[in-house]
Amino acid sequence: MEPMLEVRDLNAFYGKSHVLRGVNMEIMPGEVIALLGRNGVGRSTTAKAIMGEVAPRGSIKFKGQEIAGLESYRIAHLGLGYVPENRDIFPTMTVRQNLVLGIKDMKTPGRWSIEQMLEMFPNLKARADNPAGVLSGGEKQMLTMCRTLMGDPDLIIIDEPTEGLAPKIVHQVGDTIAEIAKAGVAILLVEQKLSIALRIAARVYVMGHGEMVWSGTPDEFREREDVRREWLEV
Amino acid sequence: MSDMATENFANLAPSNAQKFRMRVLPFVLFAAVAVLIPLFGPSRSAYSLLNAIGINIVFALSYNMLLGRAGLLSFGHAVYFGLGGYAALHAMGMIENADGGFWGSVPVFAMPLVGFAGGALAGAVIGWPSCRRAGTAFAMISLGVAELIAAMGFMFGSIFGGEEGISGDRMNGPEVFGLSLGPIGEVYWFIAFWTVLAALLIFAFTRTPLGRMSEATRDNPQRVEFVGYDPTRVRYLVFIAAGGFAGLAGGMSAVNYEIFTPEALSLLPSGFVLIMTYVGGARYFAGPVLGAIVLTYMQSNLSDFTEAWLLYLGLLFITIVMYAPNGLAGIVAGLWNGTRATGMAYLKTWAARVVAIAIAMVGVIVLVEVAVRKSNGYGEVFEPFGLHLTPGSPLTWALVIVPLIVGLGLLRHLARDEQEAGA
Amino acid sequence: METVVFSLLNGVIYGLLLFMLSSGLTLIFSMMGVLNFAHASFYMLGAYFAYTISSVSGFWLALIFAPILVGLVGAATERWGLRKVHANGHVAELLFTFGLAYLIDEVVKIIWGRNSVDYRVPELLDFPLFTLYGTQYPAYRIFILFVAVAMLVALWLLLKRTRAGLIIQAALTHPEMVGHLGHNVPRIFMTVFGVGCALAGLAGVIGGNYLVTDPAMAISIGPIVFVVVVVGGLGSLEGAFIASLLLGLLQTFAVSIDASFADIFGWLGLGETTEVGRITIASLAPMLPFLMLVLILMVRPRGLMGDRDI
Amino acid sequence: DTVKIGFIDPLSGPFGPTGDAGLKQFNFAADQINENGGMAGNTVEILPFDNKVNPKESLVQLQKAIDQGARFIVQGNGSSVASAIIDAVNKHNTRNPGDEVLFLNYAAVDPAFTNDRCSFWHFRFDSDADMKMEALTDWVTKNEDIKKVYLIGQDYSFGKAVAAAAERMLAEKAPDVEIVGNELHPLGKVKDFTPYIQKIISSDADAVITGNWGQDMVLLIKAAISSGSDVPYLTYYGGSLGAAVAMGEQAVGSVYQVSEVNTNLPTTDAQNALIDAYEAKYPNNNYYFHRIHMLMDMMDMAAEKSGSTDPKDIAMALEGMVVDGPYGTVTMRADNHQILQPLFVSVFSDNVQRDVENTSLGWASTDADRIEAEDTKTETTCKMERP
Amino acid sequence: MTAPALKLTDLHKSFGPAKIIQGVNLEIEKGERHAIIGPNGAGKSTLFNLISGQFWPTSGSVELNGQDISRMKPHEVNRRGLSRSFQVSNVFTNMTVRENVRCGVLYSMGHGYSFWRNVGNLREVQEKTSAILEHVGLIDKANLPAALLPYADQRTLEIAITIAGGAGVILLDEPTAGMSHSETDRAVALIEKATEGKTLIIVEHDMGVVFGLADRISVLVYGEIIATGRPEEIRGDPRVREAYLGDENLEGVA
Ligand SMILES: Nc1ncnc2c1ncn2[C@@H]1O[C@H](COP(=O)(O)OP(=O)(O)OP(=O)(O)O)[C@@H](O)[C@H]1O
Ligand SMILES: Nc1ncnc2c1ncn2[C@@H]1O[C@H](COP(=O)(O)OP(=O)(O)OP(=O)(O)O)[C@@H](O)[C@H]1O
Ligand SMILES: CC(C)C[C@H](N)C(=O)O
Ligand SMILES: [Mg+2]
Ligand SMILES: [Mg+2]
Repeated sequence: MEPMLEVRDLNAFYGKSHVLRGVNMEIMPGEVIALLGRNGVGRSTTAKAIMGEVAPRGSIKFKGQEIAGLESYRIAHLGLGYVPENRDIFPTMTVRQNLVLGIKDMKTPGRWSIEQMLEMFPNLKARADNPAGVLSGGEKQMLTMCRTLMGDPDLIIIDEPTEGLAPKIVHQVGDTIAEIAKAGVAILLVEQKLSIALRIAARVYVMGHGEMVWSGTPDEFREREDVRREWLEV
Repeated sequence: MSDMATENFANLAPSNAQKFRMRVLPFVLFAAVAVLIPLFGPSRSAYSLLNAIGINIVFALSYNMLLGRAGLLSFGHAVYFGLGGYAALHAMGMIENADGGFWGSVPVFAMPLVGFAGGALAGAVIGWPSCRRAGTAFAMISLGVAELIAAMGFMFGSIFGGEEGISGDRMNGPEVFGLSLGPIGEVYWFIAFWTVLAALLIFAFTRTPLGRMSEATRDNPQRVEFVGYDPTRVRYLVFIAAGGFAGLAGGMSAVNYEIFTPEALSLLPSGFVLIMTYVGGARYFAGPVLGAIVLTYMQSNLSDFTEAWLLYLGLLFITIVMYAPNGLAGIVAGLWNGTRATGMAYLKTWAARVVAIAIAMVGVIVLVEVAVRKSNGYGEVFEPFGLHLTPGSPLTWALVIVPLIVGLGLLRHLARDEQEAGA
Repeated sequence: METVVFSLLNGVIYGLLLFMLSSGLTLIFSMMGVLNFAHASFYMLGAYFAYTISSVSGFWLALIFAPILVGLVGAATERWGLRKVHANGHVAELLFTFGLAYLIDEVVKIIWGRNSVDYRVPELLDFPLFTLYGTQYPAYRIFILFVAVAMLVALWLLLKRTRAGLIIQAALTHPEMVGHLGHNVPRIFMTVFGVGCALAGLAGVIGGNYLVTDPAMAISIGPIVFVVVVVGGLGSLEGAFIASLLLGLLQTFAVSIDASFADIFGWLGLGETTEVGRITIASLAPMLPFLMLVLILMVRPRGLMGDRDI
Repeated sequence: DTVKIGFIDPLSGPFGPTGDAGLKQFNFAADQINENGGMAGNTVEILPFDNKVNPKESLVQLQKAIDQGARFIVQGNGSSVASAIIDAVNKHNTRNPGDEVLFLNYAAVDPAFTNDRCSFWHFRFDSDADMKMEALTDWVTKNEDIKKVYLIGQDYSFGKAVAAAAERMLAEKAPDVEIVGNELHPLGKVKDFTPYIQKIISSDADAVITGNWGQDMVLLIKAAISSGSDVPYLTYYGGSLGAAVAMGEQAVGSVYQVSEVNTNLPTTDAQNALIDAYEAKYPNNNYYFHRIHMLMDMMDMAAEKSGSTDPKDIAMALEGMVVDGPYGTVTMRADNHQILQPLFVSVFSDNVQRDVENTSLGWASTDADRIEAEDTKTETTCKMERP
Repeated sequence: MTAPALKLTDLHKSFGPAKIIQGVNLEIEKGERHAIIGPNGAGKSTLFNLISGQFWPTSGSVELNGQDISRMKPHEVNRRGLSRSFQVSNVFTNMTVRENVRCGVLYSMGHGYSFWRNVGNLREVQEKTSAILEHVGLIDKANLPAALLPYADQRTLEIAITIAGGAGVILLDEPTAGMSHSETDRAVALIEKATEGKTLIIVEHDMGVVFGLADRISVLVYGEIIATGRPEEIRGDPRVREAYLGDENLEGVA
């Protein structure tokens, strides 16, 4: 089977500092991948480079089409969704308006409708007409994911969804992601918290110093104390 | 990567020699140049230009205390220049009419100090409400205040003199350094003295605790509060100082031109000082000096060569904003660092770029000059190097289009090369 | 009485003209965060384009095409200029438009000369509509009224009722996120800027012959437009509308009031003979807008109707 | 050799057209002198400098003009500017003996310049504001049905001088005439005069007196016409470029102007030829600044008379000079350097030989509207100090 | 008995209709290390803002060493000996590390707004700055522009600036947010060292840090403190588990 996303020799820079140094990875349709690594190894940058927020060098193929260098809205139109690190909800707009903005094209409705979405997440339904700025951290996280789903993506890149969340809410968010995966959407999950990553992912990539240093299934990963010690702990 | 950065900066702590080179030497050179100029026997018009440059250097440096250092974008800095100038002119009036007494013993040479007091006082009054806010709000308040004061200038005749303005005479009172201040050559010494002194003082200001905190306030006002400073107070004090130095420049101008009109308070000169400072490079201390020299020259001499000098000025400004946000000083510094780091190769691409820009400029200049002459309707024809360029002739259009295409094409090519080569 | 009626009428017309100008700026300011210093220059371009077009083919074609042309110039400005500086922040954008204002002024002087051009009210509208207290009221002013109101309604619908409005507003604070959701933000920005400029152009078409079409028209009205936008409140169309009318009325009434400070503050002992006493209310008119600007910024930085500080 | 004359006046902005018209007239006059063998054998060259009607800018330009070798400065637009130039020229001449500069003023008519502030280095070739106001107030006095007069002008020394003269002279000559309004507006900044016209209409004035010029004149008249204000407008500068177009048919018979010339006055053939030549060369302008020709001619004569083009010699020669001009005798007073020339009150009319601004309308006057040069003479407080 | 280092009395804060802080009472003794935990949006950062003068309370009072500071501006509070750090790094990015710390030192050494002295010549200021840099382990990077610091070092610098002024009461808002396990350990060691003898109040989501560092813990939920006590008490408190910790035990962190 063709991979849905295929990254080959991806490089990226911030000014003069070389952050990604030849990243390779692939994701199959419907697959859930976890991307692990220490702080600052370039996981978020990988996500940003794929999404066109950081200028990439190298090849990024999505559904067989080269997307490196495309504007981000074009990438989105091809079916790539992105939930960035900082969530970026539109705080002054209502929850519903936020969801409306997730729709790329009013004429061709996607798999999910706003109403369905709200059914799926009763927390959001209760606050549908509140400004999104007042939501709690966990709810904001749910809203961003729903908003991305409104665009009917085939692959979502989610960056650190549980960062800064209270332990209890971390759990909720994990469930949400699992739910989305069940609907057949492929997911690239950038995560620090192993318990969640290993629970949902089908495969794990470990990143170090701007490149991939290990990949395998969660079970294989649990065996590899050495990988864990070398690349995830200092 | 971070390790590399650390290495690069590890020996950043400036040595004493470096400190001398960076902080003392430029001033010594600056003063030396100022002293040497008269040896070349400048003409009267050269002196008028030099005097105007000196005034503008101080004015722009004072503006940069706000824009570059404190991060305050003001559209009304001429207010302090103007009020300082008016204060000085009124003082000159007192000196003229004094027989003995206090004013009888005040030399006109000291007028910049009166200007400083006037500008600082105005800064203290106006800064009080406006410094409570930074950013766009500050910019808008400064614009409103400038318009307000300029309008008032036309209302209070006894202070501002209405349309006529206020005139004075610099040849009164005691002489200092044996300067009668009559001939323009003597005024030059006066201007040079105050320019160098003010530049030194403004530089010294950047090294004081207040000067440092003003930069900190620009970068992060919130944090400043949590290390015990009141950002409003910091801004306010810097504002007063900047107003004072602007007033000092106004005092210099009062002695040089012996007249001030309410227009001097208005938006136009405020805009001009903004352009001078920005074009020169607000990030660098020497930027405004450079900007003042180049722009004053353009203003007084380029305007003799071409009526469209303001158009060129606008083009220059926009180009700087778009491609060289650190201004002329930034370009010079970049050239210096680039050459030191990568040697001749850098110099070569740089030279290539200059050539490309020059080629493109030919097209722009021909277009503008031919158009200006046509629009004047005096039937004048643009005749550079004996060419006869009328709006209708194909040669004109060739000279517009070909250089533009070649120049811009070359620039594009260079930009692409650079993108491919560099990181 | 008649003074009141006429000041009211004239003030409203002047206010509407200001509104036409500032609505475009409000649009640009609130959606892109760009304080477009060149906005009044686009107004001037509108007037000059209309002058040229109408001298060839009449006013009505100018009314349509001049704003479109100005809009295209604006869009091009955004595409090849503003977009480049965007990364350097709002101050850089502001300075860019500041320089642009200079440039447009000079180009206008070269193309159309340094002095005013004879751009006139169309003959069809050049008649006194009615006479009141012995004064004629030109029909063209009522025409201005209609155009301004039509513009207000159209803009309001555009802003409040469409998803495009939502996208633009979201793109202001989170442009990258909006891009990731599949919206072409640069094109939206370009359109907004173009439309904003076109609105200024429309104001120019209408104001150019009502007032004067000369190279100074931009700089003389530019600052007042800022006052309107700031006083009205950032991004608030209603605010801009109210502020425009307020300013229009204030300035017109001030001119028509025949009193000096001595008359008003006489009880404080201020005499006709002192300089301050001799200042008339009428002579205060030009500075009123700026007084208002400074006061508003100090007292209520978000303006009359705005929802955020500038 | 060339005699360089620095022309310092607005060439852009709201008063640009006025300055530009002056420059054209100077260039034309200079060409004429050069064709006739020059000024005492020297070619005359006009160096134009744009001052934007700003006194300080004017001084910068003055410095430039002097640096470029101009020893004669001409200026007219704005008494504010003239005041600064007089001052600066005086200072320059004391500081640079032997290198003097002479200021020839062709239109700045604040009476102070030939009274308290008179200077040896300044000559005025236009009748001052008082002299012209005498003519206008006479006209008001003659018209029995004018009982209320409205004064409107620009807020600077000249505008104030006009208002003061009008008040003083009306009080003296026609005590029954009431001044129902005395308004000063900012110089060159008003774009819409409708509110002012509104005030004029509601004041029930029977006539309006204004010293407005340039754009301020054009826009004032434009607003008056569109609001239907049809009382007589007594102006100093109704002939400002652009005003005629703004006035149109509706202003016929109700706008008046006091000046040293209108092109429909009976005059010599030579003068008519001159007017034709001028209007042929500049089809968009009219022969308006007759006094510029007088200025250049008198300067030429002074040069011939003294055989020198030194400013001081020319100044000496100009003092008391009497010339037989195409519209009557013209004298340069020696005691205050003020010209005495015949003045005319003309009315805007549709029955003229020479129209203005291609409108088929123009300025006309009758013999009764002529004031002889001698009659314009006023007392002076000048105490001339000669070098 | 001396006054507590910090005393909050019936503190309320509303933003418009939203009541964020609803009656917080808390006393913190001198030298105590106190942690505040609670779900997202509970109002922890808001509480810090109220204490440090960033916001003014709607009602209630804040006392620092017995003095009411609830209506003071941040800089006034700071001068009275209370200093805070930020949840999101908030340093002077254009300045070098040394200059950053120096900004923190200047005021406390009496050089307020002076403009007649060269900072370079202020001996004691330089010495104090170096001492602090040494203390937090940034001395090697002293001349590096702060923007170029790695993330963990930026957080360290954040703490360095906070302690530079020598304040007796230190507020740290999620100092280890975004740090990995080992970085967190180092940060905790640093915090312990740097706040020796001072009063420390810390907001954290990392339970390892909280339970390792704190003498006492308060749990803030919906703007109210539902429990205060020693770490063991809090860990066992069913209400805290319900509102904050959730069913899962302490999270394994990579
Ligand atoms: N905008 C930026 N400018 C300069 N350097 C940056 C920028 N963003 C990130 N970096 C640097 O690039 C490197 C990789 O950053 P990235 O955000 O991809 O890391 P990460 O693996 O996602 O870590 P984290 O756990 O902190 O999210 C880090 O060293 C970081 O300091
Ligand atoms: N200026 C403000 N205006 C309106 N609401 C605000 C404001 N500041 C904070 N809030 C609201 O107050 C609540 C508490 O915010 P706060 O930042 O104190 O939470 P927190 O406990 O620090 O959460 P976290 O753990 O996510 O940092 C949130 O719901 C937030 O939306
Ligand atoms: C050109 C003139 C209209 C100038 C005017 N008379 C003045 O004295 O100011
Ligand atoms: Mg990350
Ligand atoms: Mg918080």
